Amino acid sequence: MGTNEIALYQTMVLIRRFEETVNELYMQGRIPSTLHLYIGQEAVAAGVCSALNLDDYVLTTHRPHGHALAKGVEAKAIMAELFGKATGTCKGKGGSMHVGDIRVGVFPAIAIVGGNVPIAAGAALSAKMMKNGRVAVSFFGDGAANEGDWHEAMNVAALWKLPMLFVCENNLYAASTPYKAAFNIETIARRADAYGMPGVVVDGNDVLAVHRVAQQAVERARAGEGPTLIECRTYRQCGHSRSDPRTYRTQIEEAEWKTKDPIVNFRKYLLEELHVDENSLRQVDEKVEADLREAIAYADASPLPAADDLYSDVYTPTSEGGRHA
Amino acid sequence: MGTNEIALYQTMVLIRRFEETVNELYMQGRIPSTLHLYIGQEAVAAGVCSALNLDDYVLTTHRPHGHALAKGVEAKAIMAELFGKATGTCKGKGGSMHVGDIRVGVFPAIAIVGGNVPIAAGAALSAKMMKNGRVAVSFFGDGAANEGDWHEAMNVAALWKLPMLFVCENNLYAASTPYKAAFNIETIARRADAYGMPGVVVDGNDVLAVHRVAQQAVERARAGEGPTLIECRTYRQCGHSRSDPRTYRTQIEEAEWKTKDPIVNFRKYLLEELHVDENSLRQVDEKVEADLREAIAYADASPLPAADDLYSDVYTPTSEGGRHA
Amino acid sequence: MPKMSIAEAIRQGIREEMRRDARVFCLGEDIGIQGGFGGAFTVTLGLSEEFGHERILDTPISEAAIAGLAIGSAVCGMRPIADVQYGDFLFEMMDQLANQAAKLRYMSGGTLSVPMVMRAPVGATGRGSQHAQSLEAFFTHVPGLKVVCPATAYDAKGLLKAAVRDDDPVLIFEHKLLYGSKGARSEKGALSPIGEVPDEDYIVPIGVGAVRRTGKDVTIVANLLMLYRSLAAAETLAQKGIEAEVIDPRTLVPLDKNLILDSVRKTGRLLIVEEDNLTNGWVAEVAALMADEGFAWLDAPIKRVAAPDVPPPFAPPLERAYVPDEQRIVDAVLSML
Amino acid sequence: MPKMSIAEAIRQGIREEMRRDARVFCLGEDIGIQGGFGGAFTVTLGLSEEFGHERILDTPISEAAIAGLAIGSAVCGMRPIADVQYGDFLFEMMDQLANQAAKLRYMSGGTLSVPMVMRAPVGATGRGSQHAQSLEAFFTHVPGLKVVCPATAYDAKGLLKAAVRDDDPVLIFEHKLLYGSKGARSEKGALSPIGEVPDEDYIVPIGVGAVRRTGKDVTIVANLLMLYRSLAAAETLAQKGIEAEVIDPRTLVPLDKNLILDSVRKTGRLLIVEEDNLTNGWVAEVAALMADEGFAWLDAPIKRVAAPDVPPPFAPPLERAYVPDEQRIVDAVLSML
Ligand SMILES: Cc1ncc(C[n+]2csc(CCOP(=O)(O)OP(=O)(O)O)c2C)c(N)n1
Ligand SMILES: Cc1ncc(C[n+]2csc(CCOP(=O)(O)OP(=O)(O)O)c2C)c(N)n1
Ligand SMILES: [Mg+2]
Ligand SMILES: [Mg+2]
Repeated sequence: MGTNEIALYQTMVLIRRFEETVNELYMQGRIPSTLHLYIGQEAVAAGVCSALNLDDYVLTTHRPHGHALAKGVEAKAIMAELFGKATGTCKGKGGSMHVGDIRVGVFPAIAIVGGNVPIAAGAALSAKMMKNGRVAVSFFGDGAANEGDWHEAMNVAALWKLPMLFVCENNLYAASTPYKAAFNIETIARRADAYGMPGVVVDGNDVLAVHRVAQQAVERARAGEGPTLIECRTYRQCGHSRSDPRTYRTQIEEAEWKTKDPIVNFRKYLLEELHVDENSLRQVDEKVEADLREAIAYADASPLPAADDLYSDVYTPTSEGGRHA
Repeated sequence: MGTNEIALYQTMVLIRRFEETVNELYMQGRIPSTLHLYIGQEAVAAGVCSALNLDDYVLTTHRPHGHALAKGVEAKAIMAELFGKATGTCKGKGGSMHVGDIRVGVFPAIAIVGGNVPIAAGAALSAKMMKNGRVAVSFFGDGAANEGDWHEAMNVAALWKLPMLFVCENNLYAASTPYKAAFNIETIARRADAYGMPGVVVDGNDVLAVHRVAQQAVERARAGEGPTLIECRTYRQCGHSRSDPRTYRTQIEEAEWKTKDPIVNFRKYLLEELHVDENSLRQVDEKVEADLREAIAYADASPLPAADDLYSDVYTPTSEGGRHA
Repeated sequence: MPKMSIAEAIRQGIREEMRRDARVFCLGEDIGIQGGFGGAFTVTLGLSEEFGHERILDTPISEAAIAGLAIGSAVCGMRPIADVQYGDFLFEMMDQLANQAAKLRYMSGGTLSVPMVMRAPVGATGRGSQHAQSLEAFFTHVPGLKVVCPATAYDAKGLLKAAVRDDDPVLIFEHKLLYGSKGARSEKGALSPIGEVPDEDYIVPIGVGAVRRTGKDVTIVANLLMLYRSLAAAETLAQKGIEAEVIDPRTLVPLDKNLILDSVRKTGRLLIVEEDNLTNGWVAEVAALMADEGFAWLDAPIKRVAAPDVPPPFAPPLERAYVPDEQRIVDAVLSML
Repeated sequence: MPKMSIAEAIRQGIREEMRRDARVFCLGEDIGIQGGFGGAFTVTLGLSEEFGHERILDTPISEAAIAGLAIGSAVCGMRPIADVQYGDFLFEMMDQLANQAAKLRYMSGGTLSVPMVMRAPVGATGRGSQHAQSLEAFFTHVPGLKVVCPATAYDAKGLLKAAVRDDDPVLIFEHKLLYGSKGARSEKGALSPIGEVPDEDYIVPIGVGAVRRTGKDVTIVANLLMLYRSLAAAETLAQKGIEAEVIDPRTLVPLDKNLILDSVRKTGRLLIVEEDNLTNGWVAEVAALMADEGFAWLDAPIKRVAAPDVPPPFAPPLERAYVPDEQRIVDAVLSML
């Protein structure tokens, strides 16, 4: 065993508890708008991002909290963003669907399904041209793989051997639409072949498996051998967005996936297989709770943006556009 | 042997001579604008369209003359369109890149690369919903297979088992761009698998082979078994558009493909293998020449559109929009 | 007469058209899944139960394909009603709409028609930059398309039915905050313009605007949510003795130009209100038209109230400052007198 | 000073910027293929020989990917110059431009920039509906983008260089008939605005218009090809004793509003000329602005000359009737006096 596993555990617990917490806050009316939660998919973000360096790039989606946290965006900055505060990752201009922090390589999340994929290819292209050894990861859902943008980016990335990972989180649903209603194929990974790219299917609820596959893909990418499509089979344990009653799927199915919970099972594995001391896990849990309390306090205490902030950040000051308002 | 082969021969000769003729007319300044000629690819249009009924649908591209002729659009109406005359297939409003005649199932050609593919899926959807037994064919080039529109249409067609054919004319170049510079895979047909669709590669210069493959795909489609991707390997013997010096490819390559000329070889096959009487082929040739002379005379004698025609045909008269002009 | 919300009125319109005409069908994302949402804003809820999955088609997330399916099937005799979950996603099918749907009839020399409907919800509702735009202006510039924007339940049903029967492509822009403020998809700040909607068949003709309030001092032209803010502003102004005439264009293409001209002739003052950002919005076209054809009657500069030229922001105080409110409308009118 | 065509001037601008700054690179379809075209209009001819295929990237036919590659690499420190072969194809990357490039900086709270350039040829040249549009208005409505339209060789080089150095996304609209009338890509009706172009480094600042002809009777604002037709019209008018002031905005976003206001203050009359169809074109915004801020000085209705609201037609007599000509400009001015 090693610190790695504990770190993975911590990342997953942080994501899970972050999501549960913001869901509660949302129910209490303390968070405006809508939320797409990542509950159940934590092993993907944790497994992939643990294979990355701080200066690698991550592009995420309408469901971005997990990826952002796993890549090192501060919980309190995300929390503040969800609260719509001036101290948020986007100064309150982005919101839940656009959290990110370019200082740790996370682009503002892109809520257009499939829209982040060509941009991730662009980030990877920059790494290739600048020879800075970085890789770019595009996270996307099963639904995104039917967008034209996805196809164009897959092809050019394979063609130019761009240093990137295409990480598909196949959680079996795109909003209410089951996988089978959108695909005539058994796995999305199979599509990699259409571009001359390797494609792998991995148990997206097994953080170590995800990590291993991602690690290999990252090595391939850094070695100039090109991109990999990784399909992580997982399940969103929560609704698609706020107030989704999930009546388009069965409780049996939900219960089944509950038994495959990535955190519960990994905790068990740590305790039973790696003989990790339960106390140390409890310490992790407590650390997470403390961090979240701090994040909420921070977000709460932070000021709202001033109405005037509306007008800034459209153009870069060095080249301010000067449009009439 | 049978009338079928002679009809295929006639279609190919008509297309070839039509293209050579309009090229000359273009050089003489009698045709305005630009032309994308189909010389060398005749076996694809002839082979596929001979497997269709008159009420099946064809969607074509910036290089549409061959498809339109093969599907039964009148040569004189296409000629008149190229001349910009009021008697053209589009009353002079379309031009070379938009010829078509919906009365014989040919949509106005769509010059946005990849743009016709989702629309062809729509035509196929109508056939499925109306249960009228029709099929739709989308013709497109190798280059088009990298457009997002293509991907989205491929997926939905496979998913819904739409009665349609995806006919890729892989002529090894997209404008000046060689196939290898745009694809990291050996065949485009391989992409069919990504959608759970059968994909076939066929010698696009062998009209009988194309016809056979198309025939099977049409039967599959009409039987409700869904679409097929057919990759026809062929070669554009002419430039991409007017005045293209073709300096991006070698004369050796061009000469090699010249030996694979679909018409020369098919003529030889008819004479030597099927023992067709050369006279009957000569009659076909003469008929084509007579038709073309007639087409030119028709186009020449036809009136130009009146300047006022500019304003009609934007909206359907039954629901005329009444925008201010 | 039954009262209903806009979402219900549209649903009833779709249902009636589908019963009336076997060619009519719906396609879109998450519109008909069993136990699902009925589209992003519940409009198509229950329709797959009545019409089956053969006529309520749940598509993959493929906007260009949705448009292409609608275009191709429309040319071949069907009457598709397609939708996007949020108007912002129309950009993903922009080529299919602006280069294909709009041009096919013209390019064919008038030998075919494209009788399709595309529905798109617009308006800022706290979801940030990519789920908030009001995209009318991107399409009013495209000849070959028609653009409507119903603000009442009566118009929503009537314009939907007119659009389905129209032989040309019609884009329907619906406002998220006007669907109705109750139920699963309630929204903060939502209005509920519950209105009387006849159960029988009727249409609201495309291209005909409506005077929602008469007045002699100033003409206000506003659509969708801005119509309600303008009406509220008009009440406030009335308390100051200023009588605003409020016009709901209902259709942006073709625009009911004469209705606006007649009003401006009477009032001599024109304010146009739009939710999207100012520069080159559809309000610019109305202003330009009136600065030409209505010039003789204008007693004051033509004013526009619109969002500033920034992407839609997320934080509530920013969004409130972004979307034009009653106060801005009142102030603009006062500045013209 | 050397004289050159616009195509040559842009090429020189690109070459200079690529020599100056290793972050600058080009990407697009058919731009660098050995023995190929140098893009649809020869602009990038020879650049791959000098800079290699590592900096002149030939892409597959994937417009959304081209835009995404530009956006992502720009955020990460590169300076991409991308292009489409015809402006009409921008619709295939509309989401990437309008939802991503334009909004990323704002959505990030100003923590990143997107210094990319997208070049797009516009104008009707006998190729029919899908190779003819002038798409400025679709982008002037998008906050976060800048929009320029050089009409002279000097401006073409200077604005290209300014765009490359700009920290925000800049769309450059170039006119097919102005690239230069000679050589492989000559066009019927092409002008050849060969101009003096300094060999040395200079920029034309984004956001600054130019008065191309001074006059006291009427202000004509026109860009690209329409600038030349307006200048010709102005000569004809001069023979009738009418002195038109002709303004080339050069940049549409941000617009040099004051230049136009100052002129209108002097002349009291405004005509705006655009090649794309009338409704909601960029001319509508100029008209709306002036109907507000310039109202006090206006002595006549604001007139617009533009193509009619139809898709671009193919047949030469139709296209001639579609694209505004000198006569229409002259007539419009005469109708204002
Ligand atoms: C282009 C576009 N189309 C539709 C939507 C609306 N939408 C948001 S999330 C979603 C489902 C996405 O499914 P998937 O890609 O599987 O990701 P998941 O939500 O399962 O994580 C849809 C349809 C969107 N945001 N963007
Ligand atoms: C969306 C779009 N991008 C680019 C073009 C410009 N263009 C016209 S034809 C062509 C090459 C097409 O190649 P391919 O699909 O292989 O067809 P081919 O010309 O070989 O028949 C290109 C790039 C276009 N018309 N549409
Ligand atoms: Mg999913
Ligand atoms: Mg090709």
